[in-house]
Amino acid sequence: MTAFSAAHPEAGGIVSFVGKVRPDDEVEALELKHYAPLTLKGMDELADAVLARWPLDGVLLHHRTGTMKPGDPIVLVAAAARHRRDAFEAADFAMDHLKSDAWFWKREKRADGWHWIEPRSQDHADLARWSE
Amino acid sequence: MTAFSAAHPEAGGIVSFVGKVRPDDEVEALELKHYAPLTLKGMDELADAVLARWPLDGVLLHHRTGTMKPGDPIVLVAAAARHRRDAFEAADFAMDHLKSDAWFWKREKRADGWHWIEPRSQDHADLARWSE
Amino acid sequence: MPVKLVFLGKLADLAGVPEQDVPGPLDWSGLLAALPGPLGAAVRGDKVRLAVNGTLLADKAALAAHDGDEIALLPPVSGG
Amino acid sequence: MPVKLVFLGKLADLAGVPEQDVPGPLDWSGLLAALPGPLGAAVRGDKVRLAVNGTLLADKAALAAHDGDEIALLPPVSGG
Repeated sequence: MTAFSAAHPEAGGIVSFVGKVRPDDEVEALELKHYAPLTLKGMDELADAVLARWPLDGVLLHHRTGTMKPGDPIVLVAAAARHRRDAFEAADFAMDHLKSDAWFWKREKRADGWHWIEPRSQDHADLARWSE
Repeated sequence: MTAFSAAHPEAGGIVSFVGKVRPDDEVEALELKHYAPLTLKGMDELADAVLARWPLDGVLLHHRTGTMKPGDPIVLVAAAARHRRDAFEAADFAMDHLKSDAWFWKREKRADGWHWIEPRSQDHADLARWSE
Repeated sequence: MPVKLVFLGKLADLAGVPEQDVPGPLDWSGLLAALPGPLGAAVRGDKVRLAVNGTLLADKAALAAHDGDEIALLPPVSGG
Repeated sequence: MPVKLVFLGKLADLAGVPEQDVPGPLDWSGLLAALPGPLGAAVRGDKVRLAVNGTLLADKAALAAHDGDEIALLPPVSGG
């Protein structure tokens, strides 16, 4: 984030979001898989869509894959803009899209083994806000 | 921010906003003054209002005073929450209030001397969103 | 120990100083008498508010300050 | 150089392996013939999509892969 801020000295404000693997006593580990040809292309397209929708000085999307523990950081989104409203909306939009329609598959390890995760209905509701 | 994140391990996400003195070729310096008995009390009340309005694990409000240069960081707001929607809204709300109705007075130094700054009409419009 | 006046924002420019001591007790007319010219005119205006010891006054004319009190003279804020 | 199948998400569990090579050329019926049991049933379902060399197919039945191609078998995403 320090480098991102320094790279955009002309921005009046930077909004960032750090998401962590949700703490849950029953979850021992989270594994997140991607398929690079689709996942990376999808994230590039998301960044382009964000830059096209708001007047930004820059946007950063970073997502971890592999095996993580509850509480570990998993995603970082940042948007730098001259006006803070644009930066807030852009980061919010990017997170809603990353959480629900990005090309990731994840599973949780519980006491009885691994379980694949479906998107939460809240994620789809969050996403629908942007197509009004 | 690292300390704030570590202090709230139970939070699923942290939204932060860093505001900088807006770069402007005609502005040589910005001076921001406060009146501690009102400014600090007002920021405490704002933090309480944010915590009362959203289910957060924590909120951080930090504002510099004194003389700064364009591009310098001036304000940091962060909100940690289990659900990212709450963290986004809380940080956005806190910034709108800090920018328009916090007890700060500021003036800019231009080629022809110092000029006191009035709140922008956009700041009042941002604030009005929260009383709908 | 007098009453301390604290001038914020552009009022400090008009006063020429950030703070000024005046003898107490001090009411609204006494305050205006202590602030001559453009400074007094500005303080009289609707946009300037007063706080005594950190508490805003709902009605400036109700000012009643005593020795040791601090009166802040507050023009409209610029925001952060 | 055969056609490479890449199984994502729970399809990798059903396949027992993350990747599998099959001889090309490969069309939709050939793909199903190469995927027995529950794996084939899952791939046949509406929720599973196919991508060839990183491009999604609008219609799975239009699959036409050749030696050296990579077919990704994609169950619904979990999101990030």
